[in-house]
Amino acid sequence: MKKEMVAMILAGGRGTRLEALTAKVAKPAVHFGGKYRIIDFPLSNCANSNIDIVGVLTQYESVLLGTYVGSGTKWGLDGSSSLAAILPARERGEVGATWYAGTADAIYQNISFLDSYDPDYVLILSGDHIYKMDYDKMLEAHKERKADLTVAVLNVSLKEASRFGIMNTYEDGTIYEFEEKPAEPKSTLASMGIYIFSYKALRSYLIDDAKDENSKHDFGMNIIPAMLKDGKRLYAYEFEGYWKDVGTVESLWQANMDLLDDKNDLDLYNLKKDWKIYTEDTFSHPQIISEDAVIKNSMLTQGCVINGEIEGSVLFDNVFVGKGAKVVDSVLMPGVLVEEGAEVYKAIVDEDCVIRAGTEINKQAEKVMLISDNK
Amino acid sequence: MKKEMVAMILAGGRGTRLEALTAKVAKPAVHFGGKYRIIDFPLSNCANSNIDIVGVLTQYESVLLGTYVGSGTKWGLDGSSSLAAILPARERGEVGATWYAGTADAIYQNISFLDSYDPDYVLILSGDHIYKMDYDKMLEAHKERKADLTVAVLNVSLKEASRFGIMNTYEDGTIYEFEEKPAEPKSTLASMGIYIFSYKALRSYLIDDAKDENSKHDFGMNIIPAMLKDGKRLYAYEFEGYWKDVGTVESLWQANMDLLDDKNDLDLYNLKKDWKIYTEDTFSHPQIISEDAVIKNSMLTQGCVINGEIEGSVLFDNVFVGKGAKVVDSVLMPGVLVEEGAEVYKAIVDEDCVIRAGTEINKQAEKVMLISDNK
Amino acid sequence: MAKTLGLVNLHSTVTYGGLTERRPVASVSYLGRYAIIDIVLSNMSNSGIDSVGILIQNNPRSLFKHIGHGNGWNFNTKKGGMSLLYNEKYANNLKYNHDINNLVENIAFIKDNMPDYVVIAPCHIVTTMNYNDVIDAHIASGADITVVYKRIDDADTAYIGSDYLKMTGNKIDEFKVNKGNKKERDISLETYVINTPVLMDLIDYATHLSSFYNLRDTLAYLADERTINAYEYKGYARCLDSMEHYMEYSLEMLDLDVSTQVFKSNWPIYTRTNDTPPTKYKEHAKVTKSFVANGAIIDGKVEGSIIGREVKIGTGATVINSIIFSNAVIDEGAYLENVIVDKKATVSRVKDLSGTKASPLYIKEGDNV
Amino acid sequence: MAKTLGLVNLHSTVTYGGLTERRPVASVSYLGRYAIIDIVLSNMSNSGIDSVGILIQNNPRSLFKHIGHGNGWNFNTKKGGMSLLYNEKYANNLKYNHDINNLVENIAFIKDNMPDYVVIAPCHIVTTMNYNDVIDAHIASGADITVVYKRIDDADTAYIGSDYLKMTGNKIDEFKVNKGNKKERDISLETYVINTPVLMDLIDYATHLSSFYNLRDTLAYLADERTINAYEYKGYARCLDSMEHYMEYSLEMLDLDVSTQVFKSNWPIYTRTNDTPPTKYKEHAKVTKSFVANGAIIDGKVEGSIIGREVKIGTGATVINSIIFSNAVIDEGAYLENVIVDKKATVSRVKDLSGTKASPLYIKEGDNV
Repeated sequence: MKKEMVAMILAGGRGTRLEALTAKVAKPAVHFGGKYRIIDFPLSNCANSNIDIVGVLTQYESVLLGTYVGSGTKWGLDGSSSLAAILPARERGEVGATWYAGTADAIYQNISFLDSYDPDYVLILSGDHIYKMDYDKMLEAHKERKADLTVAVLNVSLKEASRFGIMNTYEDGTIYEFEEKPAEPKSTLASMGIYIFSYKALRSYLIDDAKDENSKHDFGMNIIPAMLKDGKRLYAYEFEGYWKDVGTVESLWQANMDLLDDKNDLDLYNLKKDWKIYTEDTFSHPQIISEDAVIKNSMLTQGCVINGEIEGSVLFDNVFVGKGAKVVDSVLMPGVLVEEGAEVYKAIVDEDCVIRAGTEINKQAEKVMLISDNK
Repeated sequence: MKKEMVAMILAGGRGTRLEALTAKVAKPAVHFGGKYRIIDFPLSNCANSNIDIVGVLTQYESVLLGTYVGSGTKWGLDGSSSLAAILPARERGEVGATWYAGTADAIYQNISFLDSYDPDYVLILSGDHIYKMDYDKMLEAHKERKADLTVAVLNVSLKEASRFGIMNTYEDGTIYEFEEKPAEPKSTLASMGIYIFSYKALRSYLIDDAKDENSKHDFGMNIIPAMLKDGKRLYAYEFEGYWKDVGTVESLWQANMDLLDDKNDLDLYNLKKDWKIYTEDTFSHPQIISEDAVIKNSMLTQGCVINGEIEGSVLFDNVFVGKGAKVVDSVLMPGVLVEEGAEVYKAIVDEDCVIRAGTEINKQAEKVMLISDNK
Repeated sequence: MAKTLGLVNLHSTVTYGGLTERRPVASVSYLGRYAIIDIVLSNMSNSGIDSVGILIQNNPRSLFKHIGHGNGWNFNTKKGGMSLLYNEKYANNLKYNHDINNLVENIAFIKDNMPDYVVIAPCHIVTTMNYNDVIDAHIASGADITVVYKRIDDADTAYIGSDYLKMTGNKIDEFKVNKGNKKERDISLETYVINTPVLMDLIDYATHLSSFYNLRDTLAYLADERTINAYEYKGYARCLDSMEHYMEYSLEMLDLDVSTQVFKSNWPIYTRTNDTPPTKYKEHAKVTKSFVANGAIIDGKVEGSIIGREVKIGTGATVINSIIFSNAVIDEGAYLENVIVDKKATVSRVKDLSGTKASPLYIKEGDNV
Repeated sequence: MAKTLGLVNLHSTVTYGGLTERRPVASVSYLGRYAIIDIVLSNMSNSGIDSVGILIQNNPRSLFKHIGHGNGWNFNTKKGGMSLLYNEKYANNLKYNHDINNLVENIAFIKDNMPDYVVIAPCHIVTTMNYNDVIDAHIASGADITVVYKRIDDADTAYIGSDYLKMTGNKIDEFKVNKGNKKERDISLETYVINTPVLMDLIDYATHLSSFYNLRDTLAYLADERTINAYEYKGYARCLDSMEHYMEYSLEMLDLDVSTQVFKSNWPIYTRTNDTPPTKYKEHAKVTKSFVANGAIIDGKVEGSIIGREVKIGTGATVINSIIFSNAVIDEGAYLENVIVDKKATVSRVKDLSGTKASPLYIKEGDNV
């Protein structure tokens, strides 16, 4: 059945800068914010933006991610005409077994999936950003300008701009140049890796790109420059609000800490009542807070049992903190056990790790420390 | 959470003997019986046998199969502690990207998935058989005999036996020998490719097999012979009832024809009220049968519009048959259009094919003919 | 897109005799495969409405069963989905059991959703209406309330007891009851688009006017005071307001010219999944000009009829101009003409059953005849 | 495995004052995160029962909402799942609105399922019972009916009005009403395993005995005639038969020795998904000896209390020995002790609210105080 716009979430990468956290799961499946996985954000955004069909492109450790996404039930995407579809690298009839060679190649290998919905527009998303965004409004802007490609951009500080792909635009938002991590940025409009393509244009550029043996098959490096060169209509769409790329241990920790700041405008508690982030529910007991507990400036989720002191921390499902233990400025993933008297400072503690009684983790707390049983 | 038995459905193969029918979909996703896909049978059997966790191992054209299986909602496998999990070949943390090299290797690559449910038993199934079977009863037999491996067998005729893997057994069902397609069969107990392993034994044999560079990593060729050699407890479990391997165009056609036979004991209509086969529902209109229609000895599903003559045939969703057209002893897959006056005999017509007005297909009707737009 | 909430209004005086003795009109089988309510629910889903409240008048159980998971209709069950709104207190009190009182009881549903507009539609008037078109016209008109009507030329036999509109341009001056004394009428399809704050006011106002005033009464009363906009709908519409009309308009669909107005590829009709196999046409089957649902097993003659799910028609049985509901059994040799056979009924002993077109014979649910 | 059908019996005379004015006991919030009915539903799911019927006495709407998709409890929704059984006819007629009449109305549910055994259990008696153990004992006993009891030593204050058993060995001689005049009693947990044909007979028999006889009455009557087997349950059981007991037994769970009997890793308690974020403990939070559900925002002192989903506790507010239901707001500086605050209520103007342990103060749903 025809759909105006289909979304494709690039979720195949390992995310090696997250170190041990992605030893066994793909980056979009990494835990975030006490209860979520990163991919909940783009998926909830899609559901809330009235997008019916969401393809999730997977390759690295795709089992957990695949079963987590399932058919999209968690985000209400499981109606008769809606679907979250896992699109793994696979063996295909004409071409045999091929892995995804780049972001553009991953979409190219799924052209027949896209064709089956005959979309006018395709929305390309990353599976590793924390933000709330109404893609429907972005689509409206794309349509108004009759654009071939609309790129969502964030106005960053001049200092930060060198870390991003920067869109140089005319006053009306027309992109005339794209620079990847420029040493001397001419603009501060950073690409968020969120693209709306008119499908006709996308399809033809993907097919051409696939034939080009010198291409890296990457949107930023190949597709966008090719379209700019051809004088296609590229526009920047400025996003305002909280947005965070959680690609490193440090940035993942920071994004968790951001949630504890009352001034943070992600509105995870949905006080504006317009944009819920959906996720998996567990069947744990309520938080059990004992007589000896002290909890401040923290976020805790169900299944936690707290006997010790928690400050400035984010605790996931089934975390147990023993008597006299101290957890400060830390992120404890599901199932972490902090034994009596142990102390943890400024750390991310990976799933099911045990912090033994008497241990002190990262008391200097200069840098974020990652504790994991994986390598 | 611990599960007594986890099922694993091998659904990765192309099934090249189904020719064009599997040019774009994996064999387990091939249409069957007017409304079903082949994999509905093992999945419904699992649901009806009270199995909660079903892994579906995919590789070839896994998108349609993956979205079809989804989280298992169609078979009621989507409760808080139940799941149908798609297990595609993938890139993994320790070993990088690897395709499945054989049936045993496919399971081997998913040992960590199995481990996560700490099962006592693992049920291995094929995604390409048509039958109803209570795996719970087979498990009971396995447990009673304290077997390491129980193999479901069908008592075939001596003539047919040379086409199957044959289990030679003692009177008590103990398997002492396995012969693949023996020229002179000693027994008529054919393996159905349905295994219950005690997981401890399976796990250790898979790990050993993975190290063996000369192995084909196949259950029949490698794992079973190795277990027999070691004197493990292998038993045959005799199945009675309708069972059909639909691996070829001819056998797929025959299995469809079998459904039209009132004496066929598959009981697709569930007259015994104990074993429904679940499948996807479409949102088509009811069958529209016009004034000029003649329909006999046939099965039709919703979405059909019939103006012509149908005899001894199986028609899927949205088939349109024009005035004066004749469809005899044929299987018309979803969306087939038979134009006015066209005639089709003893054929399988693939999805969305158009039989033009005036054409006569296979009027001799000696062999089953496959009509497809795919190559 | 403006945020719209749908309300399916099951409060009405329409009944179908025995067919609605133990179920609401909404749950009555339609075209062999659907329930009547599926049509309006599909219209809402196809119009992109995500949240739908169903104002239940009585017999909530059959609706709970039918709605079940609720994702069969392609509503996003996280963002919205279907809510069953029911006022148990008035279940057995006819005069109080009307839509305004149901809304009062369930006002939190509207408040929690905070829509810009509310679309209210009944289930017994079958249409393929795109409510977006109505909403667009409503917004353009600047009116508080829009009423959808259809210009018909059989008002002497159809829509008796419904309202017709007296208008100046698109402004409604008066609602009047159609008594069947004229063929051409602009008939209200009881489908309304209302700005949410206006609806809240209206509910409040209605309860002050009279405890017995329902929504239709209140709108009629308000036509003097408020600008009510009229929107003309030109597509298929039939009012299934009696068992006879239910039968007539169902069988009329067997004419392809009619059914192609309703079965459109871009406007799917959703329903509950039933897990039934295809239908088997056996050796002696002779089926013509009929709709057949899945799971049936047919070995007799069927002509000009609608056959429901898992119906069994025995060898040599004959079914003409009839509607057979799901799981009914028509035994060998039986002859039925102009009959409605309700669910799970069996026709076996009495072999000859005939009603007339004007007055079909009705066989009760589960009965043996 | 024998095929077993579960019936959750919501017919009872238990009420919790204001808490059950607009909802059944089954839907009352429990331990901040559950509804009371979740406990018995989880027991059935964990016992491998696939099909469950819920015998609804009144207020069906809140149950429809809670049950929703129905797959939250891990029932296979294709093979079985949950069915809501309700008899609208008797909704407002107390004497007729009992379990036997509900079963009569919905007898098709049992017939369609054709189980070997039926397990019947109430929702207001909280246990972690594995019904498989009871069924095994039932089969071994050869009896037609098994009644589960618990030997208790506080029968002078608990289970008043419940039945206790007089037995010879495992055979029940008599059911008698507990009037609280003795501490030790073998109390019926109103949990029964019955062979299906026997249940059908029993329903038939009961309707002939008296139109007002419910299941409990009928079993008591039958003790003379039939062999009724008794099964002793030794695990956690509490009868939440009044608002006071509801409060007392809820808060008793804050003692880890008690809650570990209920929260067991191999016996999950399922409930409806709510999509709430984790709870935020702010700068001035001081929470001890409490249960806290998700989505709350706490900046005050909480002690010995149960805090529901999305509750807001303002800076410097104090909540002691209280139960706060979901979406309630306790504003800055308020002081609550021995209070039950119902859903969406706001405590803001009156800053000091105290009940007593024996008689907690109750703040109504949605109220502003």
